[in-house]
Amino acid sequence: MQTHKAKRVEIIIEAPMEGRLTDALKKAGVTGFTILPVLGGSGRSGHWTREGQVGRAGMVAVICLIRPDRMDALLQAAFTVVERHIGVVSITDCEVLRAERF
Amino acid sequence: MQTHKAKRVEIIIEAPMEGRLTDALKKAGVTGFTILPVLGGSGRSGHWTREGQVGRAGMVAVICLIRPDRMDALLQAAFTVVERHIGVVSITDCEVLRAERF
Amino acid sequence: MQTHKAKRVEIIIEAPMEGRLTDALKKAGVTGFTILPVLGGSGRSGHWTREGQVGRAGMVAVICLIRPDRMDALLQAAFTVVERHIGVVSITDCEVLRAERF
Amino acid sequence: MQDILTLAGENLLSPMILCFALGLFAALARSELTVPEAAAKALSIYLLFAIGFKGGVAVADHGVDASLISALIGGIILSFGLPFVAFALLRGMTRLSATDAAATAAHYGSISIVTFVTATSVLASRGIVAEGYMVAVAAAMEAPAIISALWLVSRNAPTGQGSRMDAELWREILLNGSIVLLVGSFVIGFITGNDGMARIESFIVSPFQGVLCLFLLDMGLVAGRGLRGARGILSMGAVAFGMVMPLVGAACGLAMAMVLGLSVGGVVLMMTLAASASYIAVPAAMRVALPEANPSVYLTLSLGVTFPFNLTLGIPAYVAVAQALTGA
Amino acid sequence: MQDILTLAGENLLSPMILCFALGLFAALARSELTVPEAAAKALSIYLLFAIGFKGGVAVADHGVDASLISALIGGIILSFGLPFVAFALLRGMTRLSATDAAATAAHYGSISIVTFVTATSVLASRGIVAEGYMVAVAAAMEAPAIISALWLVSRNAPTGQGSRMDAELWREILLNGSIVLLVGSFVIGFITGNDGMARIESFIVSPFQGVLCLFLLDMGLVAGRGLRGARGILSMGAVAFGMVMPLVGAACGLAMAMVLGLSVGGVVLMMTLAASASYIAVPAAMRVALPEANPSVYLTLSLGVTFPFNLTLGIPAYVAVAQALTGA
Amino acid sequence: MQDILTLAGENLLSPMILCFALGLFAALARSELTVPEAAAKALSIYLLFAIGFKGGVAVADHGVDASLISALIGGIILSFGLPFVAFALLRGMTRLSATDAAATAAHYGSISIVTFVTATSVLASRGIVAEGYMVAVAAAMEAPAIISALWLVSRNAPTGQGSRMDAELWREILLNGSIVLLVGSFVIGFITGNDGMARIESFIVSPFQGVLCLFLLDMGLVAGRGLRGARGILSMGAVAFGMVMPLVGAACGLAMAMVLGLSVGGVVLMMTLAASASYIAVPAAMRVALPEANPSVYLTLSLGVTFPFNLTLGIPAYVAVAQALTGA
Ligand SMILES: Nc1ncnc2c1ncn2[C@@H]1O[C@H](COP(=O)(O)O)[C@@H](O)[C@H]1O
Ligand SMILES: Nc1ncnc2c1ncn2[C@@H]1O[C@H](COP(=O)(O)O)[C@@H](O)[C@H]1O
Ligand SMILES: Nc1ncnc2c1ncn2[C@@H]1O[C@H](COP(=O)(O)O)[C@@H](O)[C@H]1O
Ligand code: NA
Ligand code: NA
Ligand code: NA
Repeated sequence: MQTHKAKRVEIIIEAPMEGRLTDALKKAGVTGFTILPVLGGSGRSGHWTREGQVGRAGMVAVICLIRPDRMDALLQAAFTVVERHIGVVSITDCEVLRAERF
Repeated sequence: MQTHKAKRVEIIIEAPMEGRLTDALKKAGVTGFTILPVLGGSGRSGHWTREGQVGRAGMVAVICLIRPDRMDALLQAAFTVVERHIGVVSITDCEVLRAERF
Repeated sequence: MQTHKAKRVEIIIEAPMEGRLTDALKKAGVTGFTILPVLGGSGRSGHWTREGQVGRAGMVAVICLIRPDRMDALLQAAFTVVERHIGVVSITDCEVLRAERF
Repeated sequence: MQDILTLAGENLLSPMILCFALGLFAALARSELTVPEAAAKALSIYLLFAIGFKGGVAVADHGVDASLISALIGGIILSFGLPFVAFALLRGMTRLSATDAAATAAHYGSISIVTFVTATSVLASRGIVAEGYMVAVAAAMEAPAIISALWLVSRNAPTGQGSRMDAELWREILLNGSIVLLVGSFVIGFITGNDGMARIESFIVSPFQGVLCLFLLDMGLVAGRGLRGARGILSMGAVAFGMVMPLVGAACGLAMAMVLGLSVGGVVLMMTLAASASYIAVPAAMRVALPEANPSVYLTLSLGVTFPFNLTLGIPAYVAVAQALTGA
Repeated sequence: MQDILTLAGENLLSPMILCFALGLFAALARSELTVPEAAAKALSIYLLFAIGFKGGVAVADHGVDASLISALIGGIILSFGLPFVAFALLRGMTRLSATDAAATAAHYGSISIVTFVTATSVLASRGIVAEGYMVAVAAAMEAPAIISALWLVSRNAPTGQGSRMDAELWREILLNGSIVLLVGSFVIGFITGNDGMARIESFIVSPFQGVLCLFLLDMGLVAGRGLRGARGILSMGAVAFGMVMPLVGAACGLAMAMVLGLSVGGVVLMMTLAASASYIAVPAAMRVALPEANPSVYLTLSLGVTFPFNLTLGIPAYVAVAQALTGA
Repeated sequence: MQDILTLAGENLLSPMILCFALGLFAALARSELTVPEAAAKALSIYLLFAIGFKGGVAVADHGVDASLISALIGGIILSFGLPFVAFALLRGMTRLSATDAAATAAHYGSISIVTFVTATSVLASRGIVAEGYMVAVAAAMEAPAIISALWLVSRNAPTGQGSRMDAELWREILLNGSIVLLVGSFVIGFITGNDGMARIESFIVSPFQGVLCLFLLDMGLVAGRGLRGARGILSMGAVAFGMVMPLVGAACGLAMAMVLGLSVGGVVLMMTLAASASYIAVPAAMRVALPEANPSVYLTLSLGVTFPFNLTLGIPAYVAVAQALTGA
């Protein structure tokens, strides 16, 4: 089948920042994203699990498939939001079906 | 450690289509897959979150690791199911341990 | 933006083994990981969904971004834990922001 | 008239409706207040179980007779027929495509069990008794409308947008969670009767209205979030349809109830069923069978317009009309 | 005999068992009806807390004496011993490997708290009182069986399949959620006694049977889905084991209860504990300790065969036998 | 004195506090016992709804007067003022950075609704009545402290660590779930009054204390897990602050309550509000506004030290002091 080159960006970020991140992504021209729940994790700021939390705490994973040429705008936008926050950003090469969607 | 080339296919699809997709994957000879929950997302058909839903609405992410030579059968099968539906398909090169499993 | 080469390791493993796996990862020098919930899946040992389970059953996905040179230690550690268990391990090349974190 | 207004006022100021309004307000004001999905689903399981069980016990108490069967048939006829009315109205009042109009019409032939539950609780609070088997009628009305809608599509939609109906989907529709739970608990209530009721009464009767409050709070949140997300999706004509159609449906339900000779309570419930629109079973079926139909249209209409309309104005009106007509 | 049949009939037609049957039916018919995982877990927390608390209050009420200690010891002996019986039967009746047989045997030495809860509610509905400390006996019987099973593996399994037991796993087993909650709420009930009961009675006593109904609905769904997924996994011999073993276990439990001199209610509960098989704590432990053992085998047997067997036929039989033997 | 000890003993041995202790124990012993997140959130929705509704009904019952307004203003003044006291104490007693100290101070100006709910249930169990509008005061005290903390940061923190405050965040804070639910159900209770109460009483009154037990079990688990994760994060000075600050806060609350002329019950609740520290609304706001502040510090202090302190020792002390001073 016909596939098209794209990038898969995965941003793991604190839940209270989710809305701000997706707003920034939309402003940067991102056409779509998907949000996955996160159960727990570990990093420089220590270990956490959803079970040790109350309220809107915890993290989420935002996955974003984009055309390679839009990457820089996206990373710039994401970075502005996550800069002062805990969390990680990773980028993978991928192929997508139905390129007209991106 | 010894690793083996494989493909990682990630299909984000409407929850009511999950069973039909996994049935099609099995028919296409896929030996395994994993289903992750999705909290929300955005695309051409707008923004949604699980909180604005009732019933079996929403989307899921189906992840499928396969041997590269089985890719085309899988994509063909997946495409038939998702064709008329909202959702996205992405493919990444990867390596796997224990190749005998795929 | 400045990005850095890294590896993204995704381990899908039985929930009761989660703590043992993350302990092993920490011992192998992994600085961080993220745990995602899994709704269901299929493999050589059959099909399962969270709905057909009671208690602490089911699986989780552990995602680990690492510097390429730490890969082998990680895989070794992971393999020791998952060896006799059902589950899969995949490795993808990726880029990360803020390399000082890994 | 005086009466209708008093009744509507009383209804509007009940804790249930105010909870719904609170949810609506919170969502429209973009508060992050949410009822977790699992909790909302648990509440709905409780409500379905309680309402089904009570209906079964009531039938066991009064005995089964032919009127149960005829009410079931009457409900099924309504469910089959109303989509045609809705489709005609939609094509007249809006510019929706044939596919969107048919998908929406399916929702209005089917029913909203929460609207039904709210109506039973309004009846209970005014001491009006209804036929216990109306719960079974509700279950019977869930699915037939889908057939009519698919037939409408096959006649009116452009080629290539035909419906994707298969045996698997029929199984899914007929065995969807709420039908199975409603019918199942109805049967359990019928089998165990008053003995069974005595054992679980303090679980399913006394806290019922309070649980309904929290559930309607969540429904308000969901409806409000749907409305916010759908701004600009519904034309004025579509919104008008969302308030006219329940009245048309209620009128059909009234006629059917008179033919069947139901009690005042039964008339109210039949009107409510006919007036209400599905937003769980039918949307899921439509996503599979008619993927080209726009879910925002039918979900917003059903959940954002018709559901609040019935809850606030519809039900008191149906009660008043039923009381006036049956002289009760 | 007449009595046993009446009793079984009554039990089978209680709302609880019918809810279980409804869940089983829905799952086997592939309905998508589900109780959300979080809701099911919340229900089980409620049940464990309520049963533990009530047990503690009962003990506070009647005072502690030596019989509590001897019952605990009796329960632990059963839990240690039953896996050997189960292992022997399995090796005789099925072709399961030594590892699979040992893992399964561990489940039958341990207990199912839901079966226990259902038995207490059957006793309550017939006005039979039981020793409050049987809740503590249930908790004490959860873990010992695991040791016996691991010993069986070390003796019988091929090398390389040895168990992976470590201190960490022991901690997990001994402090697993249901043991901690059961023992903890037992202690709380014991400390606060009737005063505490007065404060939370309307939460843990009156709605109890209704909550149990919804919980058993979910258990039916889970058991049914397990059965569907495991088609072809169990041989006829294994299925037979799943119904013979509870009877053997109940007989051992009966003998132990007679030695301990328990009341009728206590005899029934001891028989039920011995007859029931774990499907939460032990499977999780087996996945870690004996990863080579096939979970489908032990889960399907315990949850799909023995659990429904005890719920429907077993418990009424144990009640009848206990009443006959103690002449009550 | 005798009295305080008896009271504290009684309180410590209530099912609620013992449930909290059980949760704490289970978490510290690393048991995997957990209350699912969705269930815990559902319980908190129930508690907020019930407490708000009851407050509204009480106000409807006694009529609104100027004292409501003055109590609201008094609460807001406390919420604005206490962060300055907390900040000064923290800078004196610990080596926390200005940013960490300010973020922590915000928590102590704001309130913990669960502590408040526990205090109302202690009052109820001793038959002490309090002003119904104290619920509204609780809601009003959630947010002002955040402003004070941000002002403290802007004055004391190094450049580059300024707060990220924007209109969006203000909306989030003022419309956070618990404020909307508390105020909303207060208004609903006020509008529907005793009629509304009669309809949902058996849902929100009788099971209340039992639900609170399970909720506190979960709070114990969460607090315990937080404590385990934060070992080594809090200095001795910080821990001391976590127990001194509630006493200082309670003293301020007492003074304010005397000025306002509240009843004994009202005095206790005002002391409790001032003594308690937020661990839901404020942490979420701080993550957005002051990302550089270390969440382990303020969460552990508020949830791991001050919350248990108030629950076990604080509330009985506040009751005793209020009774002594008002001579009731
Ligand atoms: N190397 C990593 N791989 C995957 N996830 C990570 C990694 N480092 C951090 N994370 C995630 O990001 C969160 C915050 O990390 P940190 O900012 O390092 O405390 C952690 O709780 C993890 O969920
Ligand atoms: N570019 C994208 N990256 C990641 N997920 C996407 C993307 N586009 C769409 N999605 C997901 O697919 C769903 C449907 O997309 P669409 O068909 O464009 O409306 C969205 O709600 C997202 O969850
Ligand atoms: N090829 C695959 N792709 C993705 N996930 C898989 C694959 N094979 C197995 N899994 C996951 O691993 C679990 C256990 O697999 P197995 O050990 O093959 O029974 C399955 O239930 C899936 O969740
Ligand atoms: Na209808
Ligand atoms: Na047993
Ligand atoms: Na305070």
